[in-house]
Parts: sequence; structure tokens; C-alpha cells
Amino acid sequence: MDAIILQILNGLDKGSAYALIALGLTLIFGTLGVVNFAHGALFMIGAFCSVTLSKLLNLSFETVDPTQKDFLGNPLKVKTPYVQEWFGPEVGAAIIDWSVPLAILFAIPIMLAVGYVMERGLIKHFYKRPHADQILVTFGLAIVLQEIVKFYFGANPIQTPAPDALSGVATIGGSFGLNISYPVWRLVYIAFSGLLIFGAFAFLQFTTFGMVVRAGMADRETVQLLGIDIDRRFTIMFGIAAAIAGLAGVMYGPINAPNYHMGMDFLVLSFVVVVVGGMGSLPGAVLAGFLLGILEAFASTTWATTTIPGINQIIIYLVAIIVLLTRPRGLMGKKGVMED
Amino acid sequence: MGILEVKNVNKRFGGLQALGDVNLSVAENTVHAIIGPNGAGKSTLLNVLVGKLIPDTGSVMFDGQSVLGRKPFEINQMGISRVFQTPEIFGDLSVMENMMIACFAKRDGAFKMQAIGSMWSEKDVVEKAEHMLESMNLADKREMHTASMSRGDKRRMEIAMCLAQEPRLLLLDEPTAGMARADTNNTIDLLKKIKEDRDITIAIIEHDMHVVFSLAERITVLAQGTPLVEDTPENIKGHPKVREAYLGETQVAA
Amino acid sequence: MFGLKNTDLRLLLIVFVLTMAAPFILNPFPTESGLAQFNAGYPDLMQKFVIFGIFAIGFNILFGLTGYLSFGHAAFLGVGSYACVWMFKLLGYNVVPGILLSIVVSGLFALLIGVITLRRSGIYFSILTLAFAQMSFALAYSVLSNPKFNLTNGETGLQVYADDPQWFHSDRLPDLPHLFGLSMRATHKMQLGAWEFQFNAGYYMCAVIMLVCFYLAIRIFRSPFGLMLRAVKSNQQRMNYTGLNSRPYTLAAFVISGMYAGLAGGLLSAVDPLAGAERMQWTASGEVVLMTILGGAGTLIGPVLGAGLIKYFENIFSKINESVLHQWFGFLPDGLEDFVITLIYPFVGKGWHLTLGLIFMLVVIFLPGGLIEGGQRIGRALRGKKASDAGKSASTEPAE
Amino acid sequence: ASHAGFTNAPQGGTVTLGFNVPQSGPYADEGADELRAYQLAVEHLNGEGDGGMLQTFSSKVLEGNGILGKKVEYVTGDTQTKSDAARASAKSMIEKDGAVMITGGSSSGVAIAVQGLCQEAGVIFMAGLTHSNDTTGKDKKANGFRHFFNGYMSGAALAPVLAAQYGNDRKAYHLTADYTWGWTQQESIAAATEALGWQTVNNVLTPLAQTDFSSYIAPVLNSGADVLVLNHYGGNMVNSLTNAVQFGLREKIIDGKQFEIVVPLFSRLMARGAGENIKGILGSTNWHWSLQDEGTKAFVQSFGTKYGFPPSQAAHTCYVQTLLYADAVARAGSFNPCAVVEALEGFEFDGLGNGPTLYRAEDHQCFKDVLVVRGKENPTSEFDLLEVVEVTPRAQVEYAPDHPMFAGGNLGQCNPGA
Amino acid sequence: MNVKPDFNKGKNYAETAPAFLSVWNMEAYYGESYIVQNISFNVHEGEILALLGRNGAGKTSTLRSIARMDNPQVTHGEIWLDHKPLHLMSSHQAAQAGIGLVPEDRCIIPGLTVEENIQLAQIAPPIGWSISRLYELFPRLGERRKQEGVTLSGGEQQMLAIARALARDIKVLLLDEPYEGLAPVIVDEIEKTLRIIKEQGITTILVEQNAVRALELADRAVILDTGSVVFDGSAKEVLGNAELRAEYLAI
Ligand SMILES: Nc1ncnc2c1ncn2[C@@H]1O[C@H](COP(=O)(O)OP(=O)(O)OP(=O)(O)O)[C@@H](O)[C@H]1O
Ligand SMILES: Nc1ncnc2c1ncn2[C@@H]1O[C@H](COP(=O)(O)OP(=O)(O)OP(=O)(O)O)[C@@H](O)[C@H]1O
Ligand SMILES: [Mg+2]
Ligand SMILES: [Mg+2]
Repeated sequence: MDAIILQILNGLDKGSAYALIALGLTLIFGTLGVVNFAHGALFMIGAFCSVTLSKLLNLSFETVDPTQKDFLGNPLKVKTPYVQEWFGPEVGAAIIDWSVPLAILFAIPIMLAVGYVMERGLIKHFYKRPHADQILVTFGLAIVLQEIVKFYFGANPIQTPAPDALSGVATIGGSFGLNISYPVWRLVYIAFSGLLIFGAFAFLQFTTFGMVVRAGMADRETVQLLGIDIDRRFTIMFGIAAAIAGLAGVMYGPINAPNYHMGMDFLVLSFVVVVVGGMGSLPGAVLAGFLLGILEAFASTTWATTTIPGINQIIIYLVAIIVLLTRPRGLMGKKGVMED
Repeated sequence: MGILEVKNVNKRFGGLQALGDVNLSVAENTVHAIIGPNGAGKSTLLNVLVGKLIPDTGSVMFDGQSVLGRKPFEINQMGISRVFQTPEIFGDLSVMENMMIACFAKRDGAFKMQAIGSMWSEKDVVEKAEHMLESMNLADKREMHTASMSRGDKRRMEIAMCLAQEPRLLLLDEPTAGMARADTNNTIDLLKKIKEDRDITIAIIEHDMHVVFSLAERITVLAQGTPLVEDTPENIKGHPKVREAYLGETQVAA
Repeated sequence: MFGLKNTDLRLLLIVFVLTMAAPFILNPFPTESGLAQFNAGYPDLMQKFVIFGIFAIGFNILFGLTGYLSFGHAAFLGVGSYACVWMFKLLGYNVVPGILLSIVVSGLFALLIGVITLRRSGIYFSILTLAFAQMSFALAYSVLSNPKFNLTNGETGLQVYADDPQWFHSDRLPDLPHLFGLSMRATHKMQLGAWEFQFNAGYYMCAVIMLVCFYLAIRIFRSPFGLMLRAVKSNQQRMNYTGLNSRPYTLAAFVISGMYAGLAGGLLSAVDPLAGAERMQWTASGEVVLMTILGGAGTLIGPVLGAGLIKYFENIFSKINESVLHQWFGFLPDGLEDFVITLIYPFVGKGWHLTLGLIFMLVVIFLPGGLIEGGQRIGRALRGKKASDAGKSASTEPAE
Repeated sequence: ASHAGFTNAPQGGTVTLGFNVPQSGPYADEGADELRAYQLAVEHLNGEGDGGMLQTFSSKVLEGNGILGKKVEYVTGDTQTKSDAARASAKSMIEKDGAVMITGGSSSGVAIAVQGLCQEAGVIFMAGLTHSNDTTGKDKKANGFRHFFNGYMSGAALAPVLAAQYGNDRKAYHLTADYTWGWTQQESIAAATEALGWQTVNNVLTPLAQTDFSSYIAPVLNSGADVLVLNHYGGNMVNSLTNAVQFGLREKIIDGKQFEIVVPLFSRLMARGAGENIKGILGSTNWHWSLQDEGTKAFVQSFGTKYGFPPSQAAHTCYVQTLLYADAVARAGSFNPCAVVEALEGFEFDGLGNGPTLYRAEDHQCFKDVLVVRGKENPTSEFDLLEVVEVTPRAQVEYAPDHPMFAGGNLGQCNPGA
Repeated sequence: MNVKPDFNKGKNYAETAPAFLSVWNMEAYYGESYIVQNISFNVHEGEILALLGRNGAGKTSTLRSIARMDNPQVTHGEIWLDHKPLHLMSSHQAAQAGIGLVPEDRCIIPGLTVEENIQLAQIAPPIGWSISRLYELFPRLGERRKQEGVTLSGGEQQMLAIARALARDIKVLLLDEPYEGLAPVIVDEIEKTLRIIKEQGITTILVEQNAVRALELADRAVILDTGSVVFDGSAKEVLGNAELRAEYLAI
């Protein structure tokens, strides 16, 4: 029982990551109709917002400590972060410790700006172009962004640990006779994703904004004929999608250390999630994210891999095939969206 | 016994009874018009005939064979061709290529591998396509992409493609909508000529009464999914119910 | 001639001349000069050009004509490679059986996958093909390489070992892939002044096969079958109501392009007898998509150009390191030299991806029709205004 | 004229070496460090710089005037950590640039692929970082040599230390990257630890592309195991270790025993990626800059002065292999691969770190001391991440050439090519 | 969009703009094909102008140009609506300035219900008729309010398209073949509606193939042929001029 619940939690956790990325992607891909191969790069940039912030907070001045030697035998230079100098060692250390949550605040404006620039500068010109062209241009952009990050941060992963207070293990379910310990940060991640997903839904469902964007996606020209400045709304939409992807990245940092190609690692999977969920459906994308996450978690148990060797390697694709063959438009897809 | 027999066909969309107990018999080698108010179910009926929609109940027989359960291309190969209400053509292909596709489909059936033959060496097809374009006044546009044609031209293109298929039953869904008067008259003449030249049955949906009354030998009036009356044009013109529900006052004069 | 119209024949001739003279054309710089770095006329890269050219031509038959965007075509390439190496292992190093088998096996594999995936269209089709390819990759990478049942030799890649049966191998034959005794590696080097040109047996075999493939592709493009494929892309609804069954057409196109991919895979093994699973990964499938779009989807020669450009960057730009830059800019005063090198360095050597990404973006932004459009524009500019009218009428024929 | 009869016999006053390292992809940083080492080696061979290990090397034939009087030049390429790309890049070095020796790489798959290619083409291959038993086991080739240690040697060095530190009565749970290298390492570690009384309760294969290992870590908790062995490298290692620590494995007490995590193959670059999580974790490594022998000190000094940070084990391997190749050519008096192979086979030397070293003739594997290291609790700098726990003497990691884990291969004949 | 007013004449055309809506020397291209070839005409406030011509004459293109849609691209000329320079606006700005186009293929938005299609028109200012008032005019739409717009029958879609235009407070209604595909009774209805609309003071440009019908309704007529104006005058004049009708309208 414990084991099952643990895997469900793992599934939820993976699922939140998939769902968050897919949510942003489906806004751009399923709603604006742009095949955005740079979406993974947005996720990665989000994570690197947090790396950058932590670097900034760790900006240090050097003092020479003659009692210690460095690897060449010279006196060791000891580094002290400026924040510790300014705010005192304790407060300074606490600020550094909380850099990931702080990075959320830091990342939102940055991601909105990145989304804005990307849409205005590039994507805007590609709404009416064939999907193939969109693939090429966004793939090119993804490579460029990735290489820039690699140029400044290197290819190795860089740890962005959760604050100490949130990095332990929580024991849950005690009152139900269960004994489950689960990393606190992962629980935070699940909760955060839930909030973000809910927020995005509320925004798109309970405001006319969502309707306008959907309409604009289906027929841009006509929506403009009705006096609506669809371009501006698309830009906002893109910014939101970028921000969601970026936040997903920030929050993911403590789970797995960010590296420059993390976006590409998630890219294909997030397309699969969006399509399995069904084009143009936000709930579909979220549902598919959680479904695939949980199935993946269970497929990697020893029980599953001994029953069907290699199932953990192919489960996601297998499920995708089964879903798409039994349900022509994925789980909750809308008719007519990107079927040609 | 007509070439097309529609019996007790029903079709619901959710709460809406789009077709209710439609019975219709189209006699061979006649022009049969189906008219009726907007939303009466005319296009829906056509969709049922060509396999785009499957009716909830009822049967549709073409020349003694059931069309239900067949795929659209199979129904077409049986000899039923359809012109759509909004033109459906191969937009990014040229006029000539559009026509050749239709001619190949007529000659070779639903599928044929001719991966390395050259399409321009298929003399009979090319000639027939040229001829069709000629007769539909489209020859001077042969290299044009059909997507950039004006709408009247698109419609003529589609009719021409259907005729190239030499169907036994031609279904026309508002063929002259959006056509200039001159072309409408040309189309009427063309359809008349085809009617004379070969054995063909035509079912036509049209709101332009000028077209209907120049062509139709029989008229079925559909209203709210059910045939209201079926009669000769003369009788329909004078039918009070039809006048009230459909024709209005001005049209009869036209 | 060959049943082709004049324009097509001219195109074929141009491609013929280009491939046959490639060792000269691709080696424009003297061996000792600093620019020799940009020479691409050595066997491996020339082979890659034509082999990936074949891959892209085949892919374009599916994508360019029908608009079905397969994101799993690398699976067929991989299967072809494995089939060919297995022939080496079992029969011997003659490439003929290997290449034939790779076409057959990939064709069958494409048939199987096509029957399933073509039930969907649009993005759903793309993801289905992607899923199949990723599954094939995962299976090849680990599951099918377990010691009990080793079909692919996993990460290391399938290769010929000394204790393989090689039933038809004899000591007189080369111990490397060969065509009835002519080793694929046989290279004739020709010294011409400061230049050196290499004529490689493997390259010429691949080049001839590519010409045949290209010829067939032209025929397909111009055939009634090709017309039907374009009809699929244009309007499936109208197609069905014109009495045409679109499914067998798309399936045939899928299988043909799968066979092209398998052939390319077989040739990769034929010139270099090692088949690795990563050939089947989504990045490999993505690469052929990029090649095709970059060159110009739906055009005959575009995909080949796209393949060439990507492979060129991968192999040439990645090798420009700091010391090469210093060699080039050594003539500049020191400060300036360092400055120039700092500017250029991020874009070459380990930064070659960056340049490639930028090229992708620049090409789609400024040449919406791909490289081929660039060529047309240059051609038009050269021929002046009069020719530009001709260009306009040619553009109504999309498969130029 | 004496150089005729083999592939790419150097013409004129220069000789070209091919440095084939990952410059893009996840191992790019490691590749960059390898490249730095190569450049340093070339400098030293050409008589520039402080000479590095040339001073400490037991063989004294290299004079700092290039190789056999020919100035050393080099070309570089990007393996992308993909066999195809690595082979393409190596081929361009051989076919276009006339390289007589190819070296580098950062994974076993690539090393084996390029080694095979060099065998066919008739050039020498000096493998870079490759740890799979197969490189000098079932895929060994006469033209290829490996300076790096392997999975078996990791096991042989690590097991006694593990037993000493954690006791003989332990239950190990293995997570293993599902490809050749992972399998051979897992096999080696399991065999070595079981020989000392450990039990292997489970071995779970994880997909290469896995990024989140939580669903593999969770079952460990209830398996009864008290040690987790992570047969992962690179990004996989960083993530699986991070996840294991996240799940609180290190705080667990199982049957009164402290739960432990072991990472059999360590590299400092990866350790940096793993951050805090690496502290106190045991593993093995080929070489570490904090060793105190003369060779190491000279190399670290020379590398550190030039680049500002200490070299990684990959850099060390690559540097040493370049020197060894040059030395073998000088001793043989010829660039002919077969002469080089002859000179390297059975070659014993010292002064390049890791104590006295042997290139065994039977399989071209090098034998030398292996380091067991632990993630340092209180690093003084960002480079000071590992502390050496034990230097396992060479004798303890040696094995017979026909050891079952290495069986099945055939070195074949050296191939001089054309 | 990016069209600069042409000041060749030395003074701003707006000052002399003789009418409510003035199109002056307008030229427009689809890519490289020159479709609208230097068209000028005026429409006075509150009148109905019939824009006639054969298939392909450029009627639709003219309307689209006035509504400032991206395609065809207007490269030259000026368009003034009530002293506002439409030629400097993009299409949503033109819409806000009071242009309401009912496109020839109706362009009902897929995925939205009938009611949502109308609501969409009332998001940007200025808002015109209320939804309930529109349902009074077209009861059929009220019955189908929850149905997806694109599944309506052809005639119903036409009603929706007109309703959608009226849902905005427009100054000029551009109707591209509004009778097409409609049952004769409905055509009568719409004609009545157009009269009602005219009474409200809305200016209308009507493109219609059924020239006689259009001319009976219209005050004035402009006839286009291959992208140029060949006639500009009163509707009566056309009806009375058999030669003109025969040559350009074939009636
Ligand atoms: N897919 C569908 N889903 C729901 N309702 C539909 C669908 N298709 C048609 N309808 C409804 O069925 C009715 C009949 O539609 P149909 O298109 O057959 O009318 P029609 O007689 O062709 O009218 P028109 O002359 O205006 O074209 C209409 O009320 C329409 O709204
Ligand atoms: N998207 C387009 N691209 C290129 N040319 C076009 C495009 N749309 C229309 N045309 C061409 O512009 C010309 C004018 O077309 P337009 O649609 O304005 O005519 P129209 O008068 O509205 O005709 P109809 O009565 O048939 O609707 C036609 O010759 C047509 O072929
Ligand atoms: Mg209808
Ligand atoms: Mg029009």
C-alpha cells in the first residue's frame, strides 16, 4: 500500500512537471497554432533564471587567507558573498538559501519579457506560415538560446537547491496507518503546479480573453474585423505561456539540477503530452500530463519491468499510440485544430 | 422505380431533427430540384447520399444498390458526384491539374499506382481535361492556382470536375450561388446540354428560382427536415404553402 | 529523354554533373592554404552528402507531396542500417545483399507502421510516427541488445566481429565492405598543383544510387501518382468525393519514402560497417525534417541542398578551433587579432550549433521557400528582369 | 622514405594528431577539459611551456622538438557523444587532415566505435575517457590503447574499502544505466562486493533518457537494502544521486545500519554538478589532482598555471596518452602504427601519475594504481570536492586477460592501412 | 498599415473629401498580381451603394481593401471615413472607426456557439445592437444560440454574419453578396432589414450578383471591370441603360 501511494505521488510529481510544460505549450501550440520547438528552451531559461539569481546572490569579494593553500600552493583566496557582508552572515545566508523561491519573483517579469520579445520579434511573423516553417524557425531559436546558455554556464548541471526548510523529507499519512516519507520540495512542486494550473484555467475560462484568443486562433482575420486587436492578445498569451514554462523551470531546479539541454529533454515529451491530451484542450493537456506521469511511475517498478522487460522505456509512447488510435483526437481534443 | 430511392431516412443532431422520415424517389434521366427554406435539411440529405453522414434510420438505394455503409469514394465510383455548397477544390493545384485528377479518377478508379509514368504523356486524360476546361470556359486559366480564383470561377471549376467524372447522378448544392448572371445562364445552358447529350440524372439544390424553374422537371420542397410537397414546377409555383413558407412574393415574378 | 520534360532533364543533368565532379567542386582551396579548412571534398563527407540526400529526397516524397509530416523516419534509416550489417555478419562484406535487404526490410517496417499511423492525420500522425520511432530506438538501444537476444548490440552499435559466420567471405576479398571486390574505402588521390582531389569508390557508388533515386523522385513527382499525392495535401475531402481512396496513396508514399530511408541506412552501413541505435533517435528524425524544410519542402532538389548544408556545418564548422582561427588571423596586429577571434570564436568549433541555429532562423525568415528560393532569387537577379517573368510562371508549378 | 606503407605517413616537417572530443552535448565540459590537456601536451611536445610531465616521465626519449623532429600539429573535432558523429569526425581527420593518431572521447560507446574505425583505417587510437570493460574486452582492437581504468578495476579497488567502511554484511541495491557500460560496471561491482560477503538484493535498469529517478528510488526504501549503488555517469549520475538524497536515503537506518550510497565511477566535473549531495559518498576514480607524486604535481602545476584551475581525470588521461603515443613513436623510430603498437605493448613506465604503469600486450589495457575517493565534507574551494581515501595498488586490480568479463574479443593484427 | 498618404496633389485630400466615405486612387495587390487598379469613388452618409461587376472584377478585393485586411495589400491611395484616414489604419482600427464587413464566405468562427460569435463582436468598442434585439431581427438565431456557429445551415450562417456586424456600432456596412444561398423569403427579409438599417442612418455598400435586385434597393451604383471603375452614377441610370447592363452585367 505504501509503495503504491509512493508511486502515485511520484506520478503526480512527474505529472505536474509534464502538465505544467504541456500547459504552456498547449497555449502556444494548441491555441495560437504555432508549433513551438522553443518551448523547452523557455522551460530551461526559467530554470536558469534561478541559477542566475543564485549566482548574483553569491557574488563575492575575495580575501586572501595565508594559512591555507590552493591547488597550486599559493595562498588561498576565500570568497564571501556581498549579501552576507551587507546583511550580516545569517540574513545573508538565509537569502542565499531561499534563492529558488525568490527566483519565482525574479523569473516572472523576465519570462514575460522573453515571451514578449520572442512573439513580437519572431513568432508574430509566423502565424500564417506553414507549420514546417514554424518548426524550423523555433528549432533554430531553441538551439540558439541553448547555446547561449551553454556559453555562459557550461554544459554541466548546476545545482539550485531548495531552501533548507523545504528540502527535508516529510512523513505523511501517519493518521491513516501509513508510513510514507516524501521529499518536501516535491510536495511543494505538486501544490505549486496545482495552483498555477488552476490559475491559468480561471484566467482563460472566466474571462473573455480566452474566448477571443480561441477565436483569433481559428480565424484571425475575422476577429480583427470585429475591432479586436488580436495581435496584442496573442502577445499577452505568449507571454503568459512563457511565464508558465519559466516558472515550471524555476520550481523544477531543486528536483533535478538545471543544465543547458534540459529543455530539449522535455521537448518531445511535452509535445506527446499535448497531443495525447488533444489539440486545443487545456484540461486535456493537464490530464494527459498526470496520466502519463503516473503510468510512467508504475511502469518503472520492478514488478512491471520483470513482467514486461523494457516497459519503462516505452510506456509513454505505447500509451500515446493506444490513446491516439482509440480516440482520434486524443483525450479531449477539439475538432479541426491542427488536423491538417 | 427511380434511380435513387430514399426511404424513411432520419437524422438527428442532438436535439434537432434535421431529417425526419424523408422519402424521395428520383427518376432516371430527370432533373430533380430540392428546394426549401434555409436549414430545412437539404444539404444534410445530400451528405447522407454521398456517405458524409450516416443516417440514424432508413435506406438509400442507388440503382438497386444500397449506398449506406460505403465510403465516400466508393459511392462516387458507383456514379454519384457532388458539388458542394462552399467550393471544395484542390486549392494549391492548378486548374489543369484539378481537372486531370478528376479525369484520372474516372479512368483508373479509386487507386492506381502510376508512380513513374508521366502524367503529361497520358494522352486520353490530357485531352479530356483540355476539352472539359474548354467547354467550361476555363481554358485560359489553366495554369492558375485555383485558390486564387474568384468565387464564381471556383464554383465552375468544381462543376467541371464533377462533370468530368461522367456521373450517372450529379448532385449540385447551390451551383450558381455567387455566380454572375451571365455565368448562371451559361451554367443553365451547360446543364441542359449535358442533359441532352448523355444519360444523366441531376439532383439540384438551389435558391435561385430562375435556375430551378429553367431546369427542373420535378421539385421536392423540404421544410424542417420533411418533404412538404413533390410536384411539377408549374404546380409548385402556384402552391400556396410553398409560396408562404419559401418563395415569398417577389421571387415568382423573376 | 528518360521520359522527362526539358526542365527536369536539365535539373537531372545538373545534379549528375555536380555529383560526378563533387571531388573537384568541393575542394576549391589548395591543401596548404588556410581556407583548406572549408574543403569538403573528402570521402566521408561526400558520402554523407549523397546518403543524407537520398534520405531527404525520400522524406520529401512523403512530406513534400502529401504534407504528412513524419517525425519518425529515422526508424527506417536505422532498420536499414541494421539489416545491412547483419548481411555483412552472415554473408560477407559484399554490399549488394545488404543494400537490397535494407530496402526490403525498411519497406516492410514502413508498411507495418504506415498502416497503423496513417489512420490519423496532421499532428496526430506526426506524434504517432514519433512514438513508434522512439519505441524502436529504446528497444534497439537496450532491450534488443541483452546478451540472450542480441539483435542490435546496443550502445556500442552492431558491427562485424572476427567470429561472425560470413559464409561467403573468402580471403581474396577485402576485409571491409566491398562491391564484388572493389573496397568501399578504395580512394584514388590525384595531386594537381597545390590541390589534392580524392576519388572514392564508396562515394561513387552512393552517388550513382542517389542519381537513380533522384531520377525516380522526379518521375514520381511528375506522375499521376505524384499528382494524387499533392491532391491529398491539398484537399482530402474533395479527393474522397472525386472517387479516389486517399489511404492507399498515402500508404504507398509512406512505404516508398521508408524504403528511401532504409536504402540510405543501408548505404551508411555499406560505407562504414557500424550501425548504432542513435540513428533512430528523434533527433535524427528531426534532422531530416529540418534538412527538407531548410532546402525547400516539396521541391526536387531542395532537400538535397538542406542535407548538404547541415552535414557541412556538422563536419566542417565543428572543426574550426582556436588555433585555426589564430592561423587565419595571424596577419592582424595582436590586439585586433584577439578581438576578431573573440568575436568569431563562439560561432565555430564547439559553437557550431549556434551558427546552425542562426542559419535555420535566417533562412526561414528571409527565404520562406528554403534554400531553393535563395537560389531562384540569385538566378533571377543574374538573369535580369526579363527572366523574372519566366520565373513567375515557373512558380505556378510548385514542384520546380 | 622510411615512413611509406601506412596510412597518413607524415610528410614534411609536421605531424598531425586528431583530438576527437565531445564539444557539444552533455559532456561538452569534459570534452573542453580534454582539449585543454591536449593543447598542453602539444605545447610540451613541441618544447614550449614548462615541459610538464616530460620531466618526470621515466622514458626520456622525448626531447621537446616535436615527435621524431616533426613539429606536432593537431586538428579537433566534435564527437557529440554519438558514435556516428564521432566516426564522421574521426574520418575527416584521417581522410582530410592526414591525422596519424586519433584520441579522445568521453563515453565507451564512442570509444569502441572510433577504435573500430581506427583499426579499419590503419591509424592508432588512444582512447580517452572510457570505463566499460568491453573497450579492452570483447571489443578490443590491436590499434587501440586505453589508459583509463575500467569497471572491473573499479570493483576490485572499491570493494575492500566498502567492506572496511561499511562492513561485510550489507545488502546492495543497484540502479544501472541500461546500456553496455552500465551493465559491465554493475556486473563488476556486484561480483567484487559479493566476493566479500555482500548481498545484491536487486538490480534495476534505468533508461538512458531518464531525468527523474524518483520512481526508481522510492522502491529502494522498502526493499530491505542498506546500500544503494548508482551505476550511472554524467547527467544520469547527478540526477539519480540528487534524487536519492532528496528522498532522505542517507538519513535512513536499516536494521541498525546507516544507509549508504555508492557511486562507483566518480569524476570531479560530475561531482560539481551534484553539489552538496556528493559529500561523504564513496567511489573510484582514475586520477585526482591532489595526488602527491612528482608527475601529478608537475602536470597540475603546468595545467593550473595555464588555465587557472586543476585538471580533471579526463584531462589527465588525454594528456598522458598524447605523451605516451609520442614516446612510443620516438622509441620505435617510426610513425608506422605497427611499430607504435609494438613499442607500446608491454611497455612499463612511471612518472605520469598513478605510480608504475604497464600497457599489457594481450589486451592493450593499462594497469596502474586506482584511487578510491570520497566526496569531501568541507571543501576549501570549488575544485576541492574529492578526497582520496585509498590508493589501491596495481596488483590488487589486475586480472587475467581471459577473465570472463573480458572474454570474447580478439585483438587481431595491427593494421597499418594503406 | 504602412501606406503613406499620397500628397501629390499638394494638399491633404481629407479637406476636400467630398463624401462620408471616400476612396481615392486606391491600388492593391495580391502578392505580385495587380488587382485593384486605381479605384476612386464616394459614398454619402446614409445611402446604399451597389458595387457591381462580373466574377473576378475585384468587388471583394475592393471591400477587403476598405476594411484594411492584410490581403490584398493596398499600396497606393487614400481612404477616408468621416474624416478619419482608414488607409493609415490596420483592420481592427478600421473596425473601431466604424467599418463593418460581412465577408463573402461569412467567416463564422469555428469552435464558438452562435451566441459567442455575437458576443465576440461586442468586446471591442463601439457596441451596437444588443443581442436580444438581434434575436428579434433573426429569430432563427435565437433558437440556435447554443449551437456551434459553423454547423448552421448556409442561410443561417449568413444571418449570423449580418447580426455580428450589427452587433457593433458601425458607420458603414460592407456586404459581400449577402443574399447568396438564401431562400427567397429570407432574401426578402434581409432586404427589409437593409432598409431598416438604412433608416438608422447606416451607410451601406452592397456587392451583389443579382444586379436588378441590388439596383432596386440602392441609391447609387458603381460598376467595376477588371479592377477599375467603369461606371459611377445613380442606380436608376443603370436600370435604364440597357447597353451598360449588357456590357458589364450581362443582364
Ligand atoms: N453537424 C451538425 N451538427 C448540428 N446541427 C447541424 C449539423 N449540420 C447541420 N445541422 C443543422 O441541421 C439543419 C439542416 O442543415 P442543412 O445544412 O441541411 O440545411 P439546408 O437545407 O442545406 O439549408 P441552406 O439552404 O441554408 O443551406 C440546420 O438547422 C443546421 O443548423
Ligand atoms: N488570394 C488571392 N490571391 C491572388 N489573386 C486573387 C486572390 N483572391 C482573388 N484574386 C484574384 O483577384 C481578382 C478579383 O477577385 P475578387 O474576389 O475581388 O472578385 P469579385 O469581383 O469579388 O468576384 P466574384 O463575383 O467571383 O466574387 C480575380 O481575378 C481573382 O482571381
Ligand atoms: Mg445547404
Ligand atoms: Mg467576390
